[in-house]
Amino acid sequence: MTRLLTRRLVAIPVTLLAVSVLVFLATEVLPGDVARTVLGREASDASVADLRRSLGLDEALPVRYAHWLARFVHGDWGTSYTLKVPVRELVLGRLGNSLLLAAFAFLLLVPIALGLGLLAGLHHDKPTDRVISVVGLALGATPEFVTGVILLVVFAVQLKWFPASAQANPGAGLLVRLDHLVLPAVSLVLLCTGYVARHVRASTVAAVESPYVRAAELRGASRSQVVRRHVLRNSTVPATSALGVQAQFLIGGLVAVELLFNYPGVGALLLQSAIDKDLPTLQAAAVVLGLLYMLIMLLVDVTYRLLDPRLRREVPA
Amino acid sequence: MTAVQVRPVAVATDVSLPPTARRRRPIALVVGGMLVGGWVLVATFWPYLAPYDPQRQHPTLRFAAPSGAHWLGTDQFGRDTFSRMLAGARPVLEIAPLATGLALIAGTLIGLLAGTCGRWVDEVIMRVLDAVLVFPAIIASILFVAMLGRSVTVLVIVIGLAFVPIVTRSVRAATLVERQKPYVEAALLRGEPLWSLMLREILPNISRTVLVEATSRLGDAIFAAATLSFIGLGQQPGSPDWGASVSDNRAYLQNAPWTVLSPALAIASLVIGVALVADSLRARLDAR
Amino acid sequence: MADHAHPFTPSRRGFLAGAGLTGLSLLAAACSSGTPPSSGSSEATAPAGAAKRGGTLRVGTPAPPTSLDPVTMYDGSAIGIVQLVADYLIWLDPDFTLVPRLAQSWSAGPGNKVWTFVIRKGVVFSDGTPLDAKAVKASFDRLLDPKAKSAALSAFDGILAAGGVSLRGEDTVVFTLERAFSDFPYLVSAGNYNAVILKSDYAGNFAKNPIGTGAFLLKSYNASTGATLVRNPKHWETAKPYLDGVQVKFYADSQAEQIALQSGDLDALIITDPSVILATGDVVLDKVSGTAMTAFTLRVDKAPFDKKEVRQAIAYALDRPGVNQSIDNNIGQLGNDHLFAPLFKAAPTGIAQRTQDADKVKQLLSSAGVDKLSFTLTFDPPSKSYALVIQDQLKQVGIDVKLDQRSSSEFYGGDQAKDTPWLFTDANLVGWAGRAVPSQFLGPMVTSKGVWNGSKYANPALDAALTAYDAGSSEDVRKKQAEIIATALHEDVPVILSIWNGSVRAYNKTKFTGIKAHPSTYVDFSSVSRV
Amino acid sequence: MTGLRVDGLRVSFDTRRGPVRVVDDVSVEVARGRTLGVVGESGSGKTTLGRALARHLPVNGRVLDGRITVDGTDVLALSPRDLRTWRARELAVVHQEAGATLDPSMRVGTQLAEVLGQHDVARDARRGRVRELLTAVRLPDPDAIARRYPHELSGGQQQRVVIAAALASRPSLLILDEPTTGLDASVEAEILALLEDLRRDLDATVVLISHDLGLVGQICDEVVVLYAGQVVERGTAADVLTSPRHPYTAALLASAPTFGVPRRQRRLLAIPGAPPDPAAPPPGCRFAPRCAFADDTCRTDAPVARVVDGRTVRCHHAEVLDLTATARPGAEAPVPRPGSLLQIDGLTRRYGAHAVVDDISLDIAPGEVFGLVGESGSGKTTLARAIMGIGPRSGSGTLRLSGNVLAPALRRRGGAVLRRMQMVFQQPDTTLNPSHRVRTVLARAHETLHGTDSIETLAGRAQLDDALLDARSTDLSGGQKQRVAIARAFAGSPDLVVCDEPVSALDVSVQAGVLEVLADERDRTGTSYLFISHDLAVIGYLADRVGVMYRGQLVEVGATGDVLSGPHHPYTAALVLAARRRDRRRSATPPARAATATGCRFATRCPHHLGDICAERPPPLRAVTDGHQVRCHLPIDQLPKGTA
Repeated sequence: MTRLLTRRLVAIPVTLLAVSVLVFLATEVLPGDVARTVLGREASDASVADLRRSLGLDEALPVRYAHWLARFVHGDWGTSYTLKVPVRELVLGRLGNSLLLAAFAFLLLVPIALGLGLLAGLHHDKPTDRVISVVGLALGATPEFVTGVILLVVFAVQLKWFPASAQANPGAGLLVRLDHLVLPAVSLVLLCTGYVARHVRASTVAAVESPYVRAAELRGASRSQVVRRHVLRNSTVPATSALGVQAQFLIGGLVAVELLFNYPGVGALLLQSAIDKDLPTLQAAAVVLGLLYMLIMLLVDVTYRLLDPRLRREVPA
Repeated sequence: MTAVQVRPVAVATDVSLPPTARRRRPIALVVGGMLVGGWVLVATFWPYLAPYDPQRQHPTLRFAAPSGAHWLGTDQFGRDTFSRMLAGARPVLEIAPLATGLALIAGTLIGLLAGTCGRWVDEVIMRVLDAVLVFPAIIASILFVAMLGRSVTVLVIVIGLAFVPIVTRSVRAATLVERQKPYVEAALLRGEPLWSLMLREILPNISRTVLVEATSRLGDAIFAAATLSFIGLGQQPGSPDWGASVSDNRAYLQNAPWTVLSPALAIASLVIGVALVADSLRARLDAR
Repeated sequence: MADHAHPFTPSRRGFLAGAGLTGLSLLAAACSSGTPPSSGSSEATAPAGAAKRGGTLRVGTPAPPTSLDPVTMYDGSAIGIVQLVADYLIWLDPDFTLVPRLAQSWSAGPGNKVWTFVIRKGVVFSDGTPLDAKAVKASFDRLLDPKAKSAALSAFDGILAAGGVSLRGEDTVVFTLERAFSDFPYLVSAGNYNAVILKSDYAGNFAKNPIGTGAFLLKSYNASTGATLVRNPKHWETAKPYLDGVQVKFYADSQAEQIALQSGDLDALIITDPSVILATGDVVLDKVSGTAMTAFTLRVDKAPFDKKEVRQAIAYALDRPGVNQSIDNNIGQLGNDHLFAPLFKAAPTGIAQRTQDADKVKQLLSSAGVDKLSFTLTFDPPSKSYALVIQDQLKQVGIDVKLDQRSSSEFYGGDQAKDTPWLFTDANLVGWAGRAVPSQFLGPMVTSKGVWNGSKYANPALDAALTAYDAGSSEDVRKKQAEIIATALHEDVPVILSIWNGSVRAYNKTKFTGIKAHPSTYVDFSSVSRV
Repeated sequence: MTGLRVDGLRVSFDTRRGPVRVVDDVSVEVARGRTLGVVGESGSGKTTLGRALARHLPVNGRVLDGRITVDGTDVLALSPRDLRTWRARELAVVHQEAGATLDPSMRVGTQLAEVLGQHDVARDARRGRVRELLTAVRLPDPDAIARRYPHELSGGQQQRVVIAAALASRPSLLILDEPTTGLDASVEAEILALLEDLRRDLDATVVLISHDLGLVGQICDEVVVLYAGQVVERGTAADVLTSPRHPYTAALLASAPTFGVPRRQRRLLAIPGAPPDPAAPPPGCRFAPRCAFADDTCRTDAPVARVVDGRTVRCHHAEVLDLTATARPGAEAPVPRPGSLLQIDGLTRRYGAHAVVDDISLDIAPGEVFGLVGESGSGKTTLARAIMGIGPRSGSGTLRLSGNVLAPALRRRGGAVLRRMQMVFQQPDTTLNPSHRVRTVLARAHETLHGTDSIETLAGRAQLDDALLDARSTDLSGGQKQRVAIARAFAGSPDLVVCDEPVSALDVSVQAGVLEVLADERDRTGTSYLFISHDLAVIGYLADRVGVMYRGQLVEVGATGDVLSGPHHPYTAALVLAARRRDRRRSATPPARAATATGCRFATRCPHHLGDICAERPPPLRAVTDGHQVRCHLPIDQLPKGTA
């Protein structure tokens, strides 16, 4: 177990370094000029050139990257070229918003997906299973902004049960903020449930038809005893990897929902800073997102190994 | 790729169900097939089906409600929503298969290589894949849009590349299983060249995985194409692309909801159709 | 009066009678209940009598792409927020009349070359320091200093140079110009949006220490979410503002703003895109004609637009009322391919209004020896709707237009002397905010040495006429020069002007009143009050 | 009437090709306390019979008709609730894959406690009862075992836990479905001894299902031989094994190699053809197509089960047939040529720090069959793969082929060297490419190894008729697949073929066929074999010389006859004892000794332990005769000898 941990922990900084280099090169190739974006089209070329010099944009690429990396590692993430605010607060603030939405959606997702998956698995090939599978499949395939739009039409504009924008006024209490997040979270849950439920259903069916369950039946155990003692645990453990994949999507893939519900998340920030070529913000967002993405991947693997005794200790092959 | 995280709708390496003797009733396949078939027909013959020219603007007829003349009303430029919905089928059904094809070919080859060679080749490929998975897809999309301009090719490349890591992972997993088997080792001991091991020995036996990946990624590709145009990285403006239509018209949710609901429901129906077909195919393959 | 606040609290938790509504039936209801927008609702007049004090106005606007810095700001959101906090010497009313603010009075010396301004007494900055001539001089010296990199530098280009501002006593400032410029007061007014008056020691970070003489104080500013403003107790117009404060919320795009307006999340917008925001339910649009426009520029120095007939053909191909209908919700005024908006006093009226004429287009194209005209139109997202209209209208007369949308930073990026797309592509659409005086368009855009001359049009007669127009003091002299310039532009068509955009501001009529549109989308909420 | 009674049982499965009758009119009777052996090859329906007895058929299986009564209870008529109590009280089943019947996510002790719970044993008494059960099945340190998870136990230990579970329910009917298949011979011996004791103190009716006729003969009182779903012969174990009355039973006996009888003495006789397709059984006697004595009556009308000479036989000519003459005379094997084809010295291969193959040196002469025997984990497969240049590369030692050094890694060996060494693998189902036809498999080998003979000749040599060449490799039977694999190996006429357990996954009747092909090829081309197996009878049948491996070391090398008869290494003695299975004395379980790093590796289990010398000092390699060396501290004369 520890060997796996160390190997993966070492891989994270290496990959992040690769990502930051890739982002640096990409922004070099991207069109548009951040100095022009800052000063607007009516500023003279001379002032634009002057600003570019002051931002250090005309230094050689490797030099700029080295400067950025040195400062970044020491916690100085620099100030955003365009918004002139410290990048750290900006990115971490936006990330906080995304995490809140993702966590809220995840908390709704886990019980619903596990419940439906188990239900479908235990009634293998009966009507309940078919309905759950098909509905889960359909919702899982529909883009979140499509379901989002429909939710908006019905619940925000027509019934006015929930606010249309996911962004509460600053300083609002957690409950008010969550109330603003209901619609985006629901559209995310509808999207992710199918995928997780399918995994849980498959492992439930495998458990029900496994030799150890048949042996338990042969020993005279009743169906409910078998389900409670053997099926439950063996079917929910494999769901962790499916939940992990969805968690990664919830963090990084929210751009469409953020745009639709006007929510200042990290996805929208990434899109805007890439378009504006605001390098410090873009670098910070890409690295932070990458780090979070890989940590979740690792967390999923570790929990999977801890929960499943067979993988708990690295049994030599 | 995070942000737009291109989301795997179904993981190919589902725990394959024990082959139950009873066959699944084919409703899902029939319904799915009709949906997909319907849209493919629309995509090919929309010029003859569409009552109006989807680009033709009628300034005096803006936001007309659904009526006899315009079954699904008109949008902000007075263009007929129903014709635009029909015309919108073609770009999606051009991009998704091409992107899936690109992802499949690249993913399968890389997956085979990683699985067959093993050792440092496998390690390097997997590390590169991790980096690609972590690299934000948005930056890649803007990069390609900037370099190649807004077009179908850009979307095909961006979506295709975004799926390569996912396809590679499942192909590599299937290859590793075959690689241990004696028939591959026998070929190795005979001195068969690497490409022959990959293409002649292992590839035919992982075709099930590749086929399942194909159907799952097709659904994802449509999903991703719609999302990319929704956030403004899609094709040139004016294209009747569904994702772009939803994005442009979502302001008129209240007073002209037909302009946004028709493309949205079109996307949903096509993607659901593909998902149903993929699911029944996968079940059939498991049963064999 | 009893506070019978309009019970407009959305019945969020109340279940509808007969709550058996399934999602689908709601969808059906949504489809049929949309009412087509009324084309122009009546002007909301401010209620007579004492306005109600108090209340916080919730305002939506796109997040400014840059920081909040009066000196270098150029986008509508940043300008709007700064105008709530700081003030100008002279304000511009919606019909462009000059309204004295921090300047009590002003007068021009002989030949319109020396201008003296008397500063209003008793005005105090929000941190208590009194306003004096020194602060005014410092504000303008700051704009004229190249290191400040202000956009205002190009507005004063050739008219007022660094060092041209001097003090005379405690409360008088004198501007000595490089050349005669009869419209100079406009250049120090709100018409030149960077020209707000700040303290002499202003060091550049407005978001951190926002000290101004405006109606509100900037309490907090977050680049991602919005800004919170409260009443300025030390405002020199003691009676105003009526509001307790303004809550600014940033929106990703106008579609999100429209949804927020309809669902009651917002009370008003700073910038309103007429092609997206519609007047429905409680949302009304206050309209005013303006001088904002989108210049459809054609490069005259290379094919296919080097021939005048080809340019005229395109001008005749456009259905201008149709353009007005599709992208300006019918509130704009028809343009006649010259830069004198109807709102400008000096606008000539003698030139026949150009209308769509398919035969003339064919005849012009054949005389230019062009049988099938096709070209690429480059633009950035704000001009997307106009590009689509042009493409469709030109297609009706057989002209094929290929659209090439670029991101704004790409469209305006690059070197302005060599390759920036907005000045060097064959055909492009460039949106311009409303200007107070025609010279602000004519000088930079169509004079041979114009700094933003995308069409590369060079006509010495026009250059001379403009100089004369600027220097001219009597109305008939300026009218004659304007006539020459307009006829030349109308004939040569380097820049096609189909409509002059009306300016619109959307607000929710049930909660606040006194919200006015402004030709340059400027913001003055000091006279806004609760209904 | 106590015990088990089955009358006219018919079971069929719904498959895509319609209902298939897998068990067809089986009638059997066993008194309580006696053991019934059910013998049959794969596809004979023996497992289905076992599941039918427990009324636990798979979801698509149905009992058409027949009755099953256990101690008077008609099992098939029980209501679901009564069925559950009957299973809890009266039934116990031990499957082949014991480990799989234990819940992977629960500790072993908790699972046993759950079974006890089924029998209303008070919660606090369960922990003590669990310890008793684990001791009863002779598991050392029961408390430690109870805390472990199933995957942390060895195959043998898992099997014992499942038996403990069976013990706990004190059943009246105990069904054992291939309980020891896949276990090493020595572990199998211990499990069988344990089952023997279990049977006595439970006084239950036991049904043992197996493919191994020898095992059934040794353990069971009565035997039933199943073929294609029908009982072809039923009687006491002694009668059926010594004087079979049905041709199929005789053929089974003739095809199984007996310990110590080399090919020179008696050549095995394979049963031609393959079992019939259960969906379309042939008319008349189902064994007719493969029976040497079949005549027209056999092929037209189905025989009825008749009592002949104290046995029930389903054969028209049971009384008349003389089945003893089926054994074939021996065949003289060519003498290995002098010199060394393959020379291995000081070969070591490691997985991480663990040396799986530890300093092995041996020589294989041209034309010689060198047998390599050892239990699972002894490193014999790693040695084989090391010779071929695949598998782990960390380790030392040199390989020489006809004198010149062989590169340890396959990649660095030239094409010519590859052609001279080929390999045959254990699992028939994965040894051929499932998506290729037989012809393509042979053609590819022919092309890459620059073979000279035509595809047809290659196939013919492996007793494959031409019609099979165009069949898909997946449609072949196990035996046919192995024969194609052999033909493939010989495509480039190699000098050495490494066979890694080539026949251990095959039914006995098919095994003989494959061994014959290997022997014929050796006789024709003079190719040398490195023949790896865990089955001493097979090794004894074919090998000229044999090496015995224990935990990575060669503990004994010598001519096959000398090694098997003795004097031989104590470990070889234990293997021989297990292989002969006749010795009923329970081998005294040696005191558990801690393994030491330096001393003899067999010290922990060796009955002839000499104290510190064995524990501390590594045993020298001593010569019993010039060709026969033993790595043991015991003086030569005290080395154990094989019993007569």
